Amino acid sequence: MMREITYLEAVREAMSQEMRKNDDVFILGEDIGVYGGAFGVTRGMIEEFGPERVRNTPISEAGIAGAAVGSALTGMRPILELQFSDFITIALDQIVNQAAKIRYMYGGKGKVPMVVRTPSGSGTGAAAQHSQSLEAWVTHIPGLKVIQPSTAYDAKGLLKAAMDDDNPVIFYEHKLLYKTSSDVPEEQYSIPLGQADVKRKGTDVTVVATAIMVHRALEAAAELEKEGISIEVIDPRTLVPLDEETIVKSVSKTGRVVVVHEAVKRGGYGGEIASMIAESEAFDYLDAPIKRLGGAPSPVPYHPELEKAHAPQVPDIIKAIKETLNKA
Amino acid sequence: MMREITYLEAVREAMSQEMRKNDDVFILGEDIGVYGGAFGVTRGMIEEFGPERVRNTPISEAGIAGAAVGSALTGMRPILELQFSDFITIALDQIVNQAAKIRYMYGGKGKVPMVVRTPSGSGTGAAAQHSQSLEAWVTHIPGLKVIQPSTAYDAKGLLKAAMDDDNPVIFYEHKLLYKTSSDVPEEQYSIPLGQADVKRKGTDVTVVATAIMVHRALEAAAELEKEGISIEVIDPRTLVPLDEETIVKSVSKTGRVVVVHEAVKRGGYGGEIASMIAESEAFDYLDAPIKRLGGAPSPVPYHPELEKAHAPQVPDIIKAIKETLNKA
Amino acid sequence: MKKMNVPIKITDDKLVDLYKEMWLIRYFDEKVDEFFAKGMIHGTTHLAVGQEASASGVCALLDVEDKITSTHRGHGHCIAKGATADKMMAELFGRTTGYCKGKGGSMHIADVDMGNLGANGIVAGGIPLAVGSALTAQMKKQKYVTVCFFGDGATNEGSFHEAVNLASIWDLPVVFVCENNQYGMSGPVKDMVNVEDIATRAQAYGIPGVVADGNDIVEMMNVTDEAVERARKGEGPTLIEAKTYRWKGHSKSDAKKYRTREEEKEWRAKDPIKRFKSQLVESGLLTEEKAEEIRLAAKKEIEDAVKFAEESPMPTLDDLLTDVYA
Amino acid sequence: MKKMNVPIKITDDKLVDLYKEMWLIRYFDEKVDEFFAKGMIHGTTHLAVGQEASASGVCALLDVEDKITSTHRGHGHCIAKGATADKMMAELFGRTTGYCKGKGGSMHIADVDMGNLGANGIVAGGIPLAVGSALTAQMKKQKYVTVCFFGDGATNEGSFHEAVNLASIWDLPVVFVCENNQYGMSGPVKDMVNVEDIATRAQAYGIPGVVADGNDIVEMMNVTDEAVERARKGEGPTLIEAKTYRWKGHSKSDAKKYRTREEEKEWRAKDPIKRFKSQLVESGLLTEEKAEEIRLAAKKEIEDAVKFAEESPMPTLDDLLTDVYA
Ligand SMILES: Cc1ncc(C[n+]2csc(CCOP(=O)(O)OP(=O)(O)O)c2C)c(N)n1
Ligand SMILES: Cc1ncc(C[n+]2csc(CCOP(=O)(O)OP(=O)(O)O)c2C)c(N)n1
Ligand SMILES: [Mg+2]
Ligand SMILES: [Mg+2]
Repeated sequence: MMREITYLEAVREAMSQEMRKNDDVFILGEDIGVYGGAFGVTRGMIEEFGPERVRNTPISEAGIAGAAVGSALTGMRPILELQFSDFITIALDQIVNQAAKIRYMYGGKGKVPMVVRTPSGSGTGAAAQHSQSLEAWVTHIPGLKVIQPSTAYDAKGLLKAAMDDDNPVIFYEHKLLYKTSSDVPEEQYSIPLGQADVKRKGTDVTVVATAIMVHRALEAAAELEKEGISIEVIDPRTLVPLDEETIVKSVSKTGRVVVVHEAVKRGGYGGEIASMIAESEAFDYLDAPIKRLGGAPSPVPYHPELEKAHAPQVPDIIKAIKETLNKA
Repeated sequence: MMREITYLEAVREAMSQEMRKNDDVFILGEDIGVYGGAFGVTRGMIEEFGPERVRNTPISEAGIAGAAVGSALTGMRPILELQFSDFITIALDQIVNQAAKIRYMYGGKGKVPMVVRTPSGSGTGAAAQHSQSLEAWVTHIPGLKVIQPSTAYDAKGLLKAAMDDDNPVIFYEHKLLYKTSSDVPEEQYSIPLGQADVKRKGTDVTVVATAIMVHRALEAAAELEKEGISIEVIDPRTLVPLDEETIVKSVSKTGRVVVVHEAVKRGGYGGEIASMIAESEAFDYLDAPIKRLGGAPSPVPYHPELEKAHAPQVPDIIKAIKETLNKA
Repeated sequence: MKKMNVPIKITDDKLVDLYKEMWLIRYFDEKVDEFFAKGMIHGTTHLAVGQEASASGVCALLDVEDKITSTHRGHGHCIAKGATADKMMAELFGRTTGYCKGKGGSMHIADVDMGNLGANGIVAGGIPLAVGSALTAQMKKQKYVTVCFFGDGATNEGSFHEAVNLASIWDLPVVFVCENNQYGMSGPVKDMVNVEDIATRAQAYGIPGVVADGNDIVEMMNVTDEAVERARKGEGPTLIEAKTYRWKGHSKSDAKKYRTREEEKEWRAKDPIKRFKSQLVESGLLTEEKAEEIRLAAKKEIEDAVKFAEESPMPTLDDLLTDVYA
Repeated sequence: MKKMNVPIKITDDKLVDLYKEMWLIRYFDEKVDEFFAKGMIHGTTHLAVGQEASASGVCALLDVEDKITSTHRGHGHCIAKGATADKMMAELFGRTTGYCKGKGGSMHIADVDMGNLGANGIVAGGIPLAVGSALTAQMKKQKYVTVCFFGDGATNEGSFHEAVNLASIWDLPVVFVCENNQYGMSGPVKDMVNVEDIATRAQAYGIPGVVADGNDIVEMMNVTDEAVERARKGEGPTLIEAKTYRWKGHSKSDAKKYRTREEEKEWRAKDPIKRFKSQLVESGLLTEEKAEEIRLAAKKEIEDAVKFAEESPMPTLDDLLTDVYA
């Protein structure tokens, strides 16, 4: 049965349904108990599942990440809620040097089925240390998988797939998307990792957008439609594995592409997507340089107008698309 | 006066000369005292400068990184030796959330003049947790500068520039380059950050290579010369700031480009370089897709042959160049 | 008349100043609370209402040259270390006259000139910074002391451990002040730490650990005096635990389900400002009338600060890319 | 005849086995040392010669179901937890028959089936893992105990602090064993830690801290027995500090300038194997002849392991990309 629920509720529902079925799944994180987590995602869960399985931890990101890895290695399926994705800076050794590598280092013995859920992105006025989009870091690490859902529907299905996966998966939630809604089935369902979603079909320009940028790209597309410009919006949904085929096919069709994410442009995953296209057979179909949009080369500022200016907005996307079209 | 010294000696000399002149400069790190550091870079320095200025620390990467930041903010100019670049996973919060952002968060007050020196790369048989090339991470962070020297000459001049810089600079040394030599002036000199070096002039294909890949690219170029193929090898030397102009000019001339680094290809800085080219005016001159070479999508294995296979080697570069040439 | 037992360097005038300062801190945060409730301020904030005695008591012992590192709950430390409310309020309003030109906001106010090395959005993030500042003092043979504020929750971060260890082995001139307000964001210290007093953790580093009543400014001054002197003499760091309580929720939206209303009431009864006033009145340094005058002056100062902030200019988009590099 | 004072579950046969095991550990590492000196093995290694008593003494109290996490200096723990020298040596030789199929090498040997959750190249990296393993036991109501080995240097990492704190607040069935061999890579513990005994650090977490002679396997067994029992009964973690010494350099190239030859000599005189032999002989469990036989058998076993390794196949390039994901 379908009904409209929020992205936040979708995440919670995905966890709760799985926890009802599988005793090995549990959540740990800071303030996820009666407080419900910094954004309220786990609200109500400790009441249903108890303090053992909705485990409030001290402020010890490295320690709890490592505890998650160790418990995964010994038979549990932990979900680690990292309160803000900026704090991955503290937990990274356990995620990158332990979780991602254990299976390989041990020659295929042992597995680390864990999900790290964490909110990222700017727009809440929380400034430089609470607004980053650092997903590019983890995409660079073999052994990890990386998910960035943009809708409630995707969030629920992708989180189910993440929880089912026997590998460490980093699941990026976007703070500004928590309150957005879409139609979501009540029952469990899984969206395979590595399957991009064409959020809008079009013929003139391909826009590859992630997380909140999917919505801004769709807005831009709606605007441009009025001018007779037809935009195809592709949401990779999972960065690792990346559905290269869907992207390459679209670009081969449109011949023009804009890649947009909120993360700082320099060193962002947009570089990977853009250069994957530049390396692919789509190259021969390109009618214009590949455009990339991303965050400004500064920390995220506090002031709301500056903060907005830091990340690509709808007009920026429209402008980039038009520039791409004007290039013959 | 010129003489040939090793890359390792060049790094040491750059530090020692500066420390003789400027009392505010000091080094801190694990085992940098009588042990001389894991690779011997600081050997002899504690004897000259004493244990205060060549400060042996406990095994506390987060703590010593933070102590470096705090001392920089209050008037010192610390050089932090991070024993292996893989351990940046532990020190990252202080580097990314403090050092890189303090000036901006404080509205331009305060500065953090510090250098993080750290050896990276595979080839020593130290396996997955001691062989990574994670420079892409720090290139993504506004507020940091990132250097990757490939020769003794560059190492000395770039380290001088790094120590003179009033911002946090990450200086990546390559383990396999420590013993390589080149002509190096005895006196201090500075190589401006943001100036690529054309290590070899050529007309057919541009190869943009970093760190040890510069040498492999030069070897490949020498091989290909025998077949009448002329390769231009560009060493960016500093990833942030990046000398886009030199790269774009070269590619506009040759029309073909291979980007090669040792870091894992997916999410590596090669994506940034390649897509910068794909976005630039050089796009119009491209006669073939932009090729990228990078490390394999696995942790670095222990076995020497597998380890070699993980990173691009001379034959891989030759092959990539030829593929680029065969694309009409 | 009961003479107050305070450190020698604390003059009677200073005591009266401190009384005003505590009100400034209280009113600043009350005002901010009001603005957030009304949605007039962007972002989030963490208020230290109820914790005024530790900020003021500790900083009372510091000179301008001395330094502090602060936390996300840092407005009080900031005022106590000499910042002015107008530039702080302007920062919260995102104005160019703010301490960070509107780029930092509540969690990043720094006042480097007055020795405040900054608030910090990373729990325990400032502890290693304080150690670095103390290292500078030692290496440059400067006489300043660095005070490092942090919460009970922060003591569970590895950074706390690594930094205190560094300070202990190098005998650095730093004073660690743990403001134990009984909770992290929601995590009760009794569930997150397996010892009664956080001060006990000093034993792991062979340094003194002192428990103090964080709601008693006089006690805070005395324990700080000793710790600062120790640091200045090169004898190394001290860990002070100030037992206190935050009256408000953790940040702007907090249903406070993790604690009871009774507990809150008990702690409100231990109001550090009220208590200090009694002490001042008992010792003859203040009359009730004078105290009331001071309170109103503080209130006015905060209102003026708001006016200053409101009338200050906004940054322009050109400001986005400045101040990234020095 | 002096009856040895060992835990009840340690039978006489077990004691004799342990004697052999210590020689296996010693000879394994001596052999590895030789191969590295000759450049026959790739990479680096860290030898635990001189530290055999803590590995064997601790693991003697563990069952197959019990788990350990180990360190870069992990060959001894590995053998003591039931690994066989042949597959370990094959790993160092990078062969497909090695514990990690040649992908891990010395620093990453794991033997998950025998409860060895792995060596670790990250100092203190295994400590949170051990806590996670103990959490599984607690949540799944399994009876196993997890022993976490680490060095003195590791106790200055934040991971140590965070992990021990977690274990203490959740009463997890884990035993922390700090092998204090007096140095990190080169940093003397006395310069890096401001307390006499690392066991003192237990006080920061409200758990027992025990100092033991790490060169006395009997003492190691007794303190471990108590800690393991405590853990099994759900009473929470213990921190054991085993005072010991590594005879060799830190890793393959180490001029050992940070310590004196006299100090080395003093510690060599405290050879844990020799000492155990005397105890076994005194208690009538071994004769000199039998002891010699055992020693030679151990030596032979290591030589057989070398042969096994040398004769084992190398991985092929196809192996590069397998085992990345489960
Ligand atoms: C590294 C890190 N983890 C988590 C948070 C989120 N957070 C902000 S304040 C806070 C509670 C801090 O507790 P405590 O140290 O006791 O300080 P208090 O808020 O009580 O003053 C948390 C969990 C953070 N900002 N940084
Ligand atoms: C996080 C990290 N920092 C530094 C190192 C380099 N390193 C390897 S072993 C070692 C010394 C460890 O000392 P200790 O914990 O006492 O163990 P020991 O070597 O004495 O057995 C160091 C510094 C590392 N591997 N990991
Ligand atoms: Mg608190
Ligand atoms: Mg040691």
